[in-house]
Formats: sequence, structure tokens, C-alpha cells
Amino acid sequence: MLSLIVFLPIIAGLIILAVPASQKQIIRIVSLLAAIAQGVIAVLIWRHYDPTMAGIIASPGGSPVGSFQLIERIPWISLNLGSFGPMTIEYFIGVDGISITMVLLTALISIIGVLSSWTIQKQVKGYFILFNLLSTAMMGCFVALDFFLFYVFWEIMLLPMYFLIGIWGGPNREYAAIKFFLYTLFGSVFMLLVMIGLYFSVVDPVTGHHTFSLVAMASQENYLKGAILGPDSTMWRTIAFIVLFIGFAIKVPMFPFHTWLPDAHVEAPTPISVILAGVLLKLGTYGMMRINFPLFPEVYHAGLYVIGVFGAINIIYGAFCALAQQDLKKMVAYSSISHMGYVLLGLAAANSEGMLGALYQMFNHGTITAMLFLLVGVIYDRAHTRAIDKFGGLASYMPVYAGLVTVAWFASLGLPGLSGFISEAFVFVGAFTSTTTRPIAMVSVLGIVFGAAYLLWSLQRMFLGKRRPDAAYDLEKDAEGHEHIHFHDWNGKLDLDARELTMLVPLAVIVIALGIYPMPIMGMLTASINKLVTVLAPVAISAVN
Amino acid sequence: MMHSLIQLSIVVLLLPLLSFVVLIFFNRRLPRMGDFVGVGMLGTAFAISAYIFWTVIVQHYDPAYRIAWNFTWLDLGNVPGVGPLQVKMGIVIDNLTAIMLAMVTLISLLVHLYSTGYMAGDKNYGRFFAYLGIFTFSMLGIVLSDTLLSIYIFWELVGLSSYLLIGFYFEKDSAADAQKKAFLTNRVGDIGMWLGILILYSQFHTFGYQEIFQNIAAGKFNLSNGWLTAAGILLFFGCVGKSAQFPLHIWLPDAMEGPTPVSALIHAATMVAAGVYFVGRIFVILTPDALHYIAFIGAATAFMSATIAITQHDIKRVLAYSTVSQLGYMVMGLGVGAYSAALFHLLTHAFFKACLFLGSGAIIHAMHHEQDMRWMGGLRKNMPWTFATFSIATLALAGLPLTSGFMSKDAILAAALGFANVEGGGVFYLIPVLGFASALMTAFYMGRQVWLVFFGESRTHLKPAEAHHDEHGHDDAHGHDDHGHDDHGAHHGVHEVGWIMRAPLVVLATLSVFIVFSPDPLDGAKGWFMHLVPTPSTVVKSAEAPKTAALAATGGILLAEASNDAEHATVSATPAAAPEHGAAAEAHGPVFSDPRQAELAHAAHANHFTAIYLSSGMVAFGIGLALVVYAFGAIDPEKTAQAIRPLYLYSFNKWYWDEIYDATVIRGSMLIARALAWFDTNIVDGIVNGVATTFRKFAFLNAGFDKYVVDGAVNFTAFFVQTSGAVMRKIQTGKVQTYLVMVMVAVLGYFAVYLVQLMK
Amino acid sequence: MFEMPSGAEIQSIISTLRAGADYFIPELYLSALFMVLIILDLVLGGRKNRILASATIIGLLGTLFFIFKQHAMPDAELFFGMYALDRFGIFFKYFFVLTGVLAVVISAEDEHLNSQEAGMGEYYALIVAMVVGMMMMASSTDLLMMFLSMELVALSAYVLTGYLKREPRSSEAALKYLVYGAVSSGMLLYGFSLIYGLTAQTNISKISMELSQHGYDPLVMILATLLVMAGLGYKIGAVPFHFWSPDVYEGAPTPITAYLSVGSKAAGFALLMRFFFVAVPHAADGIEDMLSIDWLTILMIISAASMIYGNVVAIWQKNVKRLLAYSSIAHAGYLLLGIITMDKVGTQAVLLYLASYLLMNIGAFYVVVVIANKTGSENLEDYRGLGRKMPLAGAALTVFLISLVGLPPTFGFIGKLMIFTALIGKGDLFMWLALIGILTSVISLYYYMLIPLNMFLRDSDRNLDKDYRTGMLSNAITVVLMVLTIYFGLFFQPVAEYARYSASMFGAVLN
Amino acid sequence: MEMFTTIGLNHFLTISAILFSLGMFAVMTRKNAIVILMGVELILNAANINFLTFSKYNGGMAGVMFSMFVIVLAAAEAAVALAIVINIFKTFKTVDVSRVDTMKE
Repeated sequence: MLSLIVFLPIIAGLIILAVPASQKQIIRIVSLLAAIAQGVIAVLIWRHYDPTMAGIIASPGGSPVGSFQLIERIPWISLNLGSFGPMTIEYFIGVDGISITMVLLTALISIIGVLSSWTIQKQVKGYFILFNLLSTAMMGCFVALDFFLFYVFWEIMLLPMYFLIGIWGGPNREYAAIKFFLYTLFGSVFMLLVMIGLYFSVVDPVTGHHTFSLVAMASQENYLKGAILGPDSTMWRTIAFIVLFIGFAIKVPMFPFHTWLPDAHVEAPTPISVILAGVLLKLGTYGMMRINFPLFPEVYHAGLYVIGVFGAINIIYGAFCALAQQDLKKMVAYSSISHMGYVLLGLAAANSEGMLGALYQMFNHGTITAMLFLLVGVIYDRAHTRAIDKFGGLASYMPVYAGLVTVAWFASLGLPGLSGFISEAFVFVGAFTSTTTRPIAMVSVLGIVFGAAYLLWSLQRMFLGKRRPDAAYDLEKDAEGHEHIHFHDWNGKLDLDARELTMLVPLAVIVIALGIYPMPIMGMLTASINKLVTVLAPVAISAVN
Repeated sequence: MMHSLIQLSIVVLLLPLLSFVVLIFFNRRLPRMGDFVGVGMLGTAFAISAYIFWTVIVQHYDPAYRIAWNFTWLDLGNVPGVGPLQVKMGIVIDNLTAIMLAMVTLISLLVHLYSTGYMAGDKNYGRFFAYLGIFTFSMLGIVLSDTLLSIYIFWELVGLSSYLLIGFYFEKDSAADAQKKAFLTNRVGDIGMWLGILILYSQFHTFGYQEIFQNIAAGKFNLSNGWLTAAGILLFFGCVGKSAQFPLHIWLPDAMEGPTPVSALIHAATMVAAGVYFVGRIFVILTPDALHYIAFIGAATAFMSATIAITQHDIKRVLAYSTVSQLGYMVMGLGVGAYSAALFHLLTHAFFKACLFLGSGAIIHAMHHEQDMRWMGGLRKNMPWTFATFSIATLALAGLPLTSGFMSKDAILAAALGFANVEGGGVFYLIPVLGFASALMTAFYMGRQVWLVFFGESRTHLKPAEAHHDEHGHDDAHGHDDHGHDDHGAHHGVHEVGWIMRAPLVVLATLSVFIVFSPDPLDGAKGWFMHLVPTPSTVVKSAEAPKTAALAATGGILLAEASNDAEHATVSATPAAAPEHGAAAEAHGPVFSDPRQAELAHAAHANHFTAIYLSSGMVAFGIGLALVVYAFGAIDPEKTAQAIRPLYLYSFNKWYWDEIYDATVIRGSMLIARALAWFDTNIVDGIVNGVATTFRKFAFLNAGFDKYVVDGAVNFTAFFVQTSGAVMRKIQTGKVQTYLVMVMVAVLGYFAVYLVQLMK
Repeated sequence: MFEMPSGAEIQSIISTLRAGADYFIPELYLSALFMVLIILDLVLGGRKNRILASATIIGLLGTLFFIFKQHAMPDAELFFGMYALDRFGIFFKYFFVLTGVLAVVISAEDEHLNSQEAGMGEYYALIVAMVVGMMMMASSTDLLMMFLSMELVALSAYVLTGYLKREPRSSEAALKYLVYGAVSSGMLLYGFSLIYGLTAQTNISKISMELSQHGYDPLVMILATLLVMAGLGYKIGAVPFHFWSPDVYEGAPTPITAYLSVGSKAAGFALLMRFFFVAVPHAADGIEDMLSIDWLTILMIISAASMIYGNVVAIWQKNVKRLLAYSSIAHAGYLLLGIITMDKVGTQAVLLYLASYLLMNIGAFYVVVVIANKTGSENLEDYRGLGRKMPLAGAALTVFLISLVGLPPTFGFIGKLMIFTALIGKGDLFMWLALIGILTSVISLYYYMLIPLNMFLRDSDRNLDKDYRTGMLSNAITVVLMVLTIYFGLFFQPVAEYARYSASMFGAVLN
Repeated sequence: MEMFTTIGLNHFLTISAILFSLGMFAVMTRKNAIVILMGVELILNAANINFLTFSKYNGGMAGVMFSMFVIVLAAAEAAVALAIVINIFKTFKTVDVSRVDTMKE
């Protein structure tokens, strides 16, 4: 079932490979069908998921695969390395509370992505092949429970992204694409070394051999004393944690490793921005929760304060930068940085409230930012500009669009009743409850105001007031004196058309519904989060060492 | 099975939301843009809350009446270190809630009715009622909610609806600015409130009022007392934002950009009062220090905005500042411990201020959207009904005896005096002094307003063409509805508004009379309100109280309240109220276990009559002054203004708060924003690119390796060879050979190094 | 002073040679093929290039059968310790034959090469000769044999490099290669002579015995070591002995560039490993011995220098062949990492890496040839916008380059993985080398991606309306190479296991 | 005194060393490709001298064999080299290796 959801897109990609490039519509439909099938499976998984099973680690003495669900564990590679013992790599996938949400999110965003890719006209075939490859890689990252497998998916992600930005991107796309590629690769090559180091330091309690299984790595009693990353080699463990953290932080992206994001977003086509902000960023924090923290809990605890500070910097710094932007998309990009800061802060809280908030924020940010970028794309399609000052008074002429923008914008600034609020609230609750991060939390709340500031300001400049003199559209009066606007060389529907609505309305509904009653998602997290917090608790660590 | 009143209250809560949902989606499809939906829903809601009011207030008539119900909103499972943890949402119905419920639904209903006349013909007519709906929903939510989290949620939601309604005419930049300003200013306050909530949650892992109160009373608050004070003050910050207290008062006057009914409903009667209501809810956890802080803020606000109101020309602005000032009274009242007096003032103020705003709305409507009092006058003949109701409300606001306003304001002032006595510090006398001073000014500017608007002759023709702007052009905030400007001719076409707009005025005016609240026009404490909403005893152990006593008393309450179980509501009497029951007639408020509170209550009672005399005197003097200046023209306001121009300008420009904030906060943060953005693109990113370029440069060096370094090495080798022997004098080199030279250099170089090592 | 051997002795000598010949069949067979090709070239007339090419391919593939039969034979030392038959050698025999086949395939594809009037007979013959030489390099256990096989390879390579006689760059490359090669082999020979002087032995295992038993003068020994290293370093193209490779790779016919960059480099590594592991005495745990430490130090320096220099200089290249030349310098550095670990896993890693390098590098050069056939250029600028015209070539090239960077899911990633596994398996001893390795591989991404960047992201300023369709055969070959590169990136177990199986050489103790 | 009268191992080695250096020197400095090739010959012969010397002083025929092969091989190398040099002369109209530098960096 999981394998199906992971590899469906690639199958679609192969089918597309067979379709002649001229058959654009068929290609699109094939991808859409794959994405929808993915969505259906995701929903089925969600229905069958048992929220009481925590996952995270294999309970000592319990089953070797821990309380993960939908597990598929097939031996993949088994090499005899003589003195190093057999090198076993497994095709080992499964879900727990942390990954299930991300799987749902990925499925959702993939559908949205395909829909919003409908307008792509250039090299449709290549585009959708890469797109499907990308979505397989993302999905794979979230379900992989074998570090090797995870790494493979993680790296596979880079290349399609590079081309999707580089070929279908904006004017400065070359720079943005290679920057993204180099940046993320720089982060992940260290991961390779750490992965190998971990392999030599961890022993699977069942087979007694070294293993790449993240489940085995997550329980500290499986580490060999004297191994390079064994419990007693503090220095290397610290270094490993830091480089791993940087690797993930680049994806998040965390200040000061964030500068690839605005470029990438500004250049990327709308669907890719949606994927990038909606799913890829989550991989960073997901990696932290799945790999970085459980594998080096003691370092994590030593570093809580630093992580929190970086989270706060992200929140406020991102908000300020967003405040100064003239390009709407860039503003949204910086808002992503700011919002991922909440995730970091929540992770730094190291208690259930914070972690829960962080994970829930990951999901909500996915849906909300997807909405934001789609809405930016809508106006860009029509006006061919994203300069915030080139509009004004749009609310009078595009009421539906304005309405959805209002929903998205307010969701993004954390208005109660919309999903963003709950996650941010829990992040703060957690961060404040933990004495370590309390001062940081007290500073970070400023983000609430500045977040509201840049969002409301842009809202006002674009939608309220009257048409600006240098606006990107003409004002026309019809016979009975009603005013209408007309965008240059845009002859589609002025307000949102059916396709755009089918993308945006479901997201809006989700945002509102999860804002009113979050348990459908949150209920799946709590068990895993509580388990994770217990695993990371200092007592648990000291118990092992 | 939940209590029937709870079910009813839930219905009341949801009806306006339903109206919002229906109207926001379908208003264009419905006849009359569906205003009847809004009115109908509100009518029903009011009917139900009236029933609740009847049951709770009239039938039970019990100061300690309280039923609560809550449900698990979020289940966090078995949280490590805490145990099973749920986030609950709840509804509480006690006397205060019942009263607020009735008040909010009533005013909202009246405003709905009024708007059907006032907003008629607006192109977004339907949307207006939708917004009113969501506002009413959020407001009721605040009133009903039983936990800090839920109140915070609705708190933000009223913020949203206020944002939407202020910006109802969003085509106007001034409106767009105002709505943004309002939301952001409120957010600043909310930060404080949120932090306060966080402090409390971090200690008790719950948002519920009762659990928090119990835990604090049980001394489970592990942080220092300073933190508790901080929590109180921070929570109060929410009120500072919502209720437009100094220093966050700046948004309320601008909020008058909204349609006048909105000003009446949101920015006079209900939402702005929510702050006071919230402080009332958390009153028991406020430490004395926190209370002092609150008292001073309140007094300062009351005084400051009164001074500003004196010089404003815009009729709505005068009322807006008077609102701020009255809210200051309430906050001050809470600060000095006059809990029930403050809330009483909240209630009375709601009615007469709503009446005043709707009246001004009627005037503006009749004057074709003229809001500047300088160009009005003589309207009493044209609009008798409006005149009558408006004057009654004015008197109530000024606080003349026989009005509701008198009773409540007097109670607060008395408490203030008593407070000053008790605290016994010179500086504490500032509070009553400021209070009385603003009472005086209130009387004055209200007198001025009534005279300018209703008496004398029409001055419409005096209006200069460019009169939009005076000294600072701050009052270009004419409520341009869709109709746009009409000609500012004489009073042709100025006539009384229709019944649908007149009726609410009448109702509200009637509710501004003393008899509604108390049989004794001079003592509100004899009224039902102050009996049913007694000052609760604090749960904060103050130093001088013997620990055991405090514990016993509070413990008593707690046992009682602890028994308010989630599912079935119970009614219990606080030990404070019990001995009081029979002797409700001369209500000195309940006897307090906490000595400080008891002393305050006593002092307030002692100063009752002093306060009456003083305040009546002040009011009389104020109105008299107004008459002297404007009726008899004994003093020319213009000349006086010129005489004290700096003071005048200072007041006229609202103490320059907007300018100050603009210069500091707004510009400051924009500056930081630009700086950081620059930093981001040039420094942070620059470093990255820098690394890249250095690599490329390095690469260039290497790419030119053969060209430069190798040749250099060759030259070096040449030198080396020359010194070796004369035979090797002439050296000629070609590329491939220089490669070989390099190899030799490498080999020999390593060999040399090795030699050196070997020597060691 | 030397008395003539008696008849009995001669008999025994002859019988030994006869016996040895049974283990020497592949080499003999190929030598025969060499002759056959010359003759074929003489007897055939007209358009014979295709025939010669196919004959060569068939012949080379035929060798595989004989090599396969050698699996059954026990490890043995032939011709009085001149030559060894062991799994290590067999692996390289397969390797070189496949390299040769692919080189011939590319050559057959290269229109520029085939278009010249001079026949291709000697060309394919020389390729075969090089195969023989490289096989012998991989298996010879005696200084003399090593030298001779190296010269055989070198001489054939000189001629092949200059095969485009009318092409100035080709001739220049040949000259540089010749001069540089001759001198390097001279230095190597001088180093050998010193070693012979120190040990009175030419068989490497005997040398190792001598050195460990009777000791040696360290000063002379280091000189010998350095001279030998110079010779070997030139073969594997590692800094600072790499200077010939960029020029030669650029000037030589592209098929030969591919052949050299994979084949002779691999041969050099085979020889280096055998020499290092067998001739240089190791203590039990591998690192104690003085001499092996000297070697280790030198190798580490060379490796680090190669990784840094190769990758960093490549950034600036404008010619694809030259770019790949520098990248091959860098890859020499990565391969050396595997040798430095001096254990079985390291050796296995090197073999695996070489296998991946064979696929991806030959593949890359093949696509370069295919493109050059259409555009007649190997300059980066001329690749602009080709991605849309030649999607298959573009995709394949991208895959090969990604594999060269070492990103999953490609064979190249597995190579790097094994190398780093071997390194980190040694604990934190070689961590700094591992760090250099991964960081330089990040740099490498930049210049490798320049090619797809030009192909896909940029649009050509020239008009590309001529026909860019390529033949079925070449498409098929491209696809096969690409698919294999990815397939072995996901299911590398058989290759890796065979590499381990082959990681045992005669007279060396690898653990 | 004795070292001048009777010729010993070191003399041979010194000779070969000098020969080697001369060879390297020629290779590195001479312009003419032919001369460079002669330099290469010098290097090879230096090695040969070593082999023969050691073979004489250590016993065993290995060195002798080695040198013989080297001599043969040197001849083959010379043949190839001359062919290439001729080709260079055809294309570049010179045998000055320092002018043959169209490919660099």
C-alpha cells in the first residue's frame, strides 16, 4: 500500500515517457490520475491508521520494527564486508504519527500541484516526468525507515527540482536553480558521512549486525561503545549532530542558510513554488524529528537553546524581511521562513505541546502556503507582475479572489478559527512552558504582530483603496456606469475560473475545518509526539549511558 | 445531559454565525439582500437571551448563580511529565453572563434594525449584515466562554470583524488605513494577553478559569509573585488594546471610519467593553500591584481622552473620545477594586453611548453625511425625537442624577476616593482627582456638543469649500457612504429620520433612566445589578492576610466551584455571599476574607456621599461652563483657543500620539525591515556567493596554474640550475618540458622534506 | 662466469613455460587477434572500417570466454614468478576487455575518426594491443614484466593519440604524451633499478620479503619510492603527475580519450595496488611498517591534491573533453582513498568504483561523441539548447554526470559510498580525507551541471533546425549504458560481491 | 687512494646518477624534439647501468635480462617517437617542442 503510494507517480512518469510529446492533454491527465490515486490511497491509509500506535522507536524487547504501521520490510542489499560484518540495506518503509501527516500533506499538495501545472505549455512531457519523479522522491522520504533508503530518496529529489526551476522558471532561473542544488547538496553530503558513521556505530539487536534501520538507530541501547558515533565518543556525536542539523536546516530553511529560498521561489513556476513551500521545506524539520533528534538526543538537549534562538531569529527576521519586500511572491517566501521558525521554536521546546505545535504547524503551513502561492500565481497569470504596488482596489473587481486571499492571508497571520492559529498557539505554549525556551518565546511573540503587519499591509496595498495610477490593469466603465477592470493580454475569466477554484476552495475548507476542529489530524500525532518526547527526555538518555 | 440554559445559550451563540454564513454566500441571491435573515436571527437570539435573563436574574435572583459546561476540544493524550492532558472549551452562565448576553443581543438587534434604514441602498448592504452577524457571534463567544483560550480565540475574532466593519468602505484609503491600524494595535495588546495566558498555562497546564483560580488559591503557582503580577498586567494588556486604553487608544477614534451603526455597536457599546469584561473575569487573580497599575492606566486614559474630546469638531470623534474616557472610568473602577461598579458602568454606558451614536448617525444621515459640528446647529426643531433621546443620553453620560450613568459613575468615583484613602499615599489621590476632573470635562464637552448640534441657528451655509482640512486635517473622516457628497446647502431636506431608525433611539434612551437599574436614584448599590454581580474575593494571598484564614475562605469558594462539574451544572453560594443573602437591601457588597478588599469596600461605602456631592458639583459646573461659552457666548471659544493655542493644539491633535507612534514604532520597524532586507540580500547571501566566487577565483588561479605558477617554478628551476653549474646557464623551456620540471620539483621537493625529517 | 644450463634444466624450463602457457590463454588469444586484425586490414579493401570494428568486438568478446574459464584455475605464479593468475587479475581482464569493446564501439560511432583516408586497421589492432598490455599490467608480479607491459600500453597509446595525423591538436597531444610518458617511464625504470639494487630481486613478493627481513637504506628507498611513484602517478593521472592528461585528453580522438581515461588509468591502479600491497612490506595490521607509512603519506598527499586540484580547476573549463579530463584527475584522487585504507574493503571499493567509472565515464564520452557527430564541436557553448533537440543524449549525459558527481540512484554513488565506508570503517583516522572528498564532490557538481545547464536551461544562439536524429544503434547503446548506470545504482549487490571476490591478489594479505 | 685505483660499485652508481641527471637536464631544457629523445635514451641507459652493476655485485642474471629488454624496448620507443616527431614536423613545420603549445590551461 505504501509502496503503491510512493511509486504511483513514477509509474505515471514511465507511461508519459511512452506518450508522444504532442499529446499534452493525455500527459496532464495521466499525471492527474496518478496524483488522485495517490490521494485516494492516502485517505485510505488515514482511515486505517491506528492512532494509538506510537511508532518512533522499537520498544526494547518489543517487535524489532517498533509500533510502526503499514510496514514493508524487504531485504534489498546484503554485502559481506569481512571484518565490518555484512552490510545489510533494506527496503524498509512504514508510517507513524509523524510521517502519516506528511504523507497526507504530500498527497494533497501533489494533486494541487498537478492541477496548477495545467497552464504549463513549454515541454509538457519533460515537465510532468520530472514532476512525477519529484513527488515519488518526496513521498519516499516521508515513509522511509532505512537511512540508506531515505538518503536515496532525499538526493533523488534534488535533480528534478533543479530542472523544474531551471527550465520552467523565471528570468534569473539558472542562478536560482544551481544555488538550490549546490546548497542542498552541500547539506546532504555530510549526511552521507554521518550515515556511514552511524552504520558502523549501530547494531540491530535482532540480527546482531550493523544496520541502516532508523528504528534501530533511534534506540540508544543499540549503539556500540567505542564506535565512532558510539555513546562514549562525545566529540564525534556532537559534530555529527551539528552537520546533520545543518543539512536539514538548509532545507527548512533556517537563518542563515535560507537565502536560496527567496531566489528559488521567485524564479520557480507557481506549481513548483507550491511543492517547494508545501512539502520540501517540511522535509527539513521532518528529518530533524525523525533522524537528527532521536539519534543524538543528548546533543539535542544540549542544543535546545540554540535551536530555539535560531527559531526566533527565523520568525522575526523573516517577518521583517517580508515587510520590506516589493515582490509579492518574495514576501510570501519570507513569510515561509518566518513560519518555519515557529516549527523550529516548537522543536526546541522539547515538550509535547511544542512538538505537537511544530508538527501541526508543518501540516498547516503546507496547506496555507500552498494557498498563498496559488493566489500569487493567479494574479501573476493575469497581470504578469507581482509588484505589490502595481494594484489596488482589486477587492471591488475580483470579490471571490479577494475573499479567498483574505482567508489565506488571515490563516497565515494565525487568526483563530483557521488552522494556522492552533499550531502557532501550541508552539508558543510549549516554548513558554519549557523553562529553557521561555525567554525566547517571549521575544518570538513579536512575530505575531509583524506577521500581521506585512500581510495586512500587502492586503491593503493590493486589494483595498482604489486602483493605483500605475496599476497593471485598465479601468473601464460599462453602459450603466459599473466599473470593470481589464488586464493587458489576459482574456481569461477576470475573477477565479473553475480550475483555480477547484484548487483553492478545498484548501480553504481544510484550513477552516482544521482550525475549528483539529483532532482529525492532531489525533494521529499525539501518541507519537508523546512517545518522541519521552524518548528525547534527558532521563531516558541518561538511563542508557 | 447539559443544562437547558446552556443549550439555549449555544443556540444564541450560533444564530448570528448562521446569519453570517447565509449572508456572506447568498446575500446577492436573497430579496432585500437578505437583511431580514440577520434581523430575524438576532430577534430570535434576543428573545432566547431575554428568556435566559429572565430565568437567571429574575427567577433565581442569586448572587452566586453559576452553571458551567465544558467539552474536550483537543486531547493531547498522555503527555509525559503532565499525564493525560485535554484542552477544554466551555460555557459559563452566571448573572454577569446573563446580563451581558441580553445587553449584547439587544443592542445588536437594535443596530440591525437601525441599519436597515441607515445602510439602505448601499451596494454591499447584504455583506454589512453578514459582518454584523459574525461580530455578534464573536462577541457572544467572549461573553460565554469559560476558558482563557476560547476567550482569546473570540477576542481575535471580534478583532477580525471589527477589521472588516471599519474597512467596510475599503475604497477609501482612510478607511483602509483605519482598519489596519485597529487590527495591528489590537494585536499588540493581544501579545500581552497571550503572554499572560502562557504564564498561567505554563504553571497549571490548563486554560480554564476555575482550575487556574483554584490552583493559584491553593498556592500551586510556583513562580515568584512578581510573575503573577506580570501575568495580571499582561492579561490586562489585552484590555488595553481592545478597550482602547492609553497607550493603545489611538485606533478607536480612527475606527469611526466605519459606518455609524458599527461605531454604535462595536466601538461604543460592546466590543470595546469586552476588555473591561475580561479584566472582570480575571479580577480575582490580580495582585494589588497589578490593580494599582490598572487604576492608574484607567485614570490617565479617562483624563487624557476627555481633554481631547473638548476640542474635536467631528461629532463622532467627540463621542469616540468620550467612549475612551468612559472606558477609562471602568478600568479605573476595576483598578480601585470597585468590580461591580465598573461592570455596572459598562452596562449603563453601553446603552446611553449606543443611543448617542445612533443619534449622531441619525443626524449625519439627515445632514447628508455632514459630520462637522461647526456646520450644524438648530437641529432640535427639525429632529425633535433625535434631540430628546440624544439629550437624555447626554445627561446620562455627563452623569446627572436620575440617570443610570450617574449611579454607576458615582459608585466608581466613590470607590476611587476610598481607594485613595486606603492606600493613603499622596500619589494615589491622583486617581480620584483625575476622575473628577474628567467628570467635569465630560459634562462640558457633551454640553458643547448638544448646543452646537441642536441649538442656535443652522451654520451649514458657513462651511467653506475646503473645510475638510483644518490645522492638521485629522478629521477628514466623513462617513462617505456610497451616496457621496451632497450639496451643503441650507437645511432643506434635513428632517427627522424614519421610525425604523427612531425606535432604537427611544428604547436605548429609556434604558438610560435610573429606575431600570435601581429604585434609589442616588445609590446604584441598592440596585439589582450590584447585588447580583458582587465583587468576588481575590484568590491572591496578600501579605497581611493570615494564611490560614485566606486559605479557609478561598478554599470554601473553591470547594463550591470545584463542584461545578463539567456535565451537570450546580448552583452554589460563596461563603461570602451566604450571610449576605437576607440583608441585600443595604448592599455594602459582600464581606471579604481578604482584609484589603474588605477595607476597600468599606471605604468606598464611606465615601459614597462625598463622591455624590463632588461629582454632581463637577457636572453642574461643566454643563454650566458649556452654556456660558456656547449658549450665552460670554466667552468666545475661538479667542480662548487662540489665547491658549499651544494647549488647544495639543488637545486638538490628540496629544500628538499618532505622530509619536508614526515617528517611533512604525517608521522604526520599517527602517529595521529595510535594513534587514538589505542585510539579507547583500550580506547573508553575499557570503554565500562570496564563497562561490572565491572558489571560482581559486579555480582561475589553478586554471592558470600551468601559465603562471609552472612558469614561475621554471624560472625558479632556472635559478636553481644556474647555481648548480655554469653548464646549465642557458635554459630554454617549452610547455611539455615545464611539466617535467614540475614532476622533478615535486619528487625532489618531497625528497628534501623527507631528508629534513630524517635529520630530526 | 655463467655456466650453460644442462639439457635437463632446459627441459624443465620448457615444461614450466608450457605449463604457464595454459594459464596465459587470454593474452595469447588477444595477441593472435592483434595479428589477425593487421592481416584483415591488409587483405580487405574499400570500406572496411565497419568490418574491422565488428571483427575486433567479436574477437574481444570471445576473450571473455577464456577469461571465464580461468575462474576454475587455482591461483598460480607463472613463468618463474613473472606473472600471476589470481582473481584480482581476472577482474581486470574482464574490465579491460569490456573497456576495449566499448572503446571500439565509440570509435565505430565517431564519424570524425572514420572519415579520415588513412585506414583504421592499425587503430583497432593497437586497441587490442593495449588491452593485452593492460591485462599484463594488472597481473605481472615482476618488475621487468611490469615495465614491459607498461611500455606496451604506452607505445600503443602514443600512436593512438596521434592517430588523427592531419589534426594538429592530435599530433601535439601525441608528442606531449610521448615525451612525458617516456621520461616518466624512465624515472620508473630508474626507481626499479634502485629497488633491484637494494634487494637483488625483481619479483615483488621476494622484494617484500627481502625488505622486511634485511631492512634497507631509507634514503635510497624513499628515492626509489618517489621515482616509482612518479611513474605510476603518471599512469593514473594523479596530481602532481597529471600534467599530460588535460592536453592529451583534449587532443586525442575522443574514443581514445575515453579509453585512456578509463583503461590505462585502471591499469595504472591495478599495477599500483599490486605493487603497494605486495612489494611494500606491511605489518600484520597493515600500517605499522615504516615503508608502508612512507607510501601511505605520499598516497594521501597525492589523493588530497588530486581531489582538490582536479575538481577546482575543472570549474573553469570550456571544452567538455578537457573538463572530463580534469574530472578524471579528481576521480584518481577518490580511487586513491580506497587504496589508502589498505584493507580488503578498500580494495573492494576501488574495484567497484572502477566498474562504475567504466560505465559512467565511457557513457559520458560516448554521448560526447554522438553530439560531436551532429555539432562537430566539443565546446560547452555549442551545447546550448541541444537538450530539446537530442533529448535522449541529454538525459543520458545528465545521468552519467550525476553518477560522476556521486548522487543516488546511480552507480557512481555506490562507488563513493563504498569508498567512504572503507574510510570511515577505519574510525576517525582518515576523516579529514573523507571531508575533502565530499566537499570536493560538491564542487564537482557545479562544473558537471554546467553541461546540462547549457543543454537544457539555455537556448542556442545558432539555429538548430538541422536534423539531430541519431541512429537506432547508438540510441540503443546510450540507453543500455544509462539503464545500467541506474540499475547498478539500485541493485549493486552482484557487482559489489564480485568486487569483493576479486579483492584477493597473489601473495598479498588483505584483511 | 684505493678508491681511485680499483673501480667499485659506487663509481658505477655515480656514473649512472650523472647520466640520469644529464638525461633529465636534456629532457627539460633542450628545444629540439630529437635531442629530448636522446635525453630519454640517457635516462634509460642510466637505469641499465644500474641494473648491470647491481647484477654484477649482487649476483643473479635478473639485472642483465632487464637491461637487455630495456635496450630492445628503447629501440621500439625511438621508432614510435620518430614517427610522431615527423608527424609534428609535417603539421607544425618545426620540431621545437616549446612551440607546440596550442593546448594549455
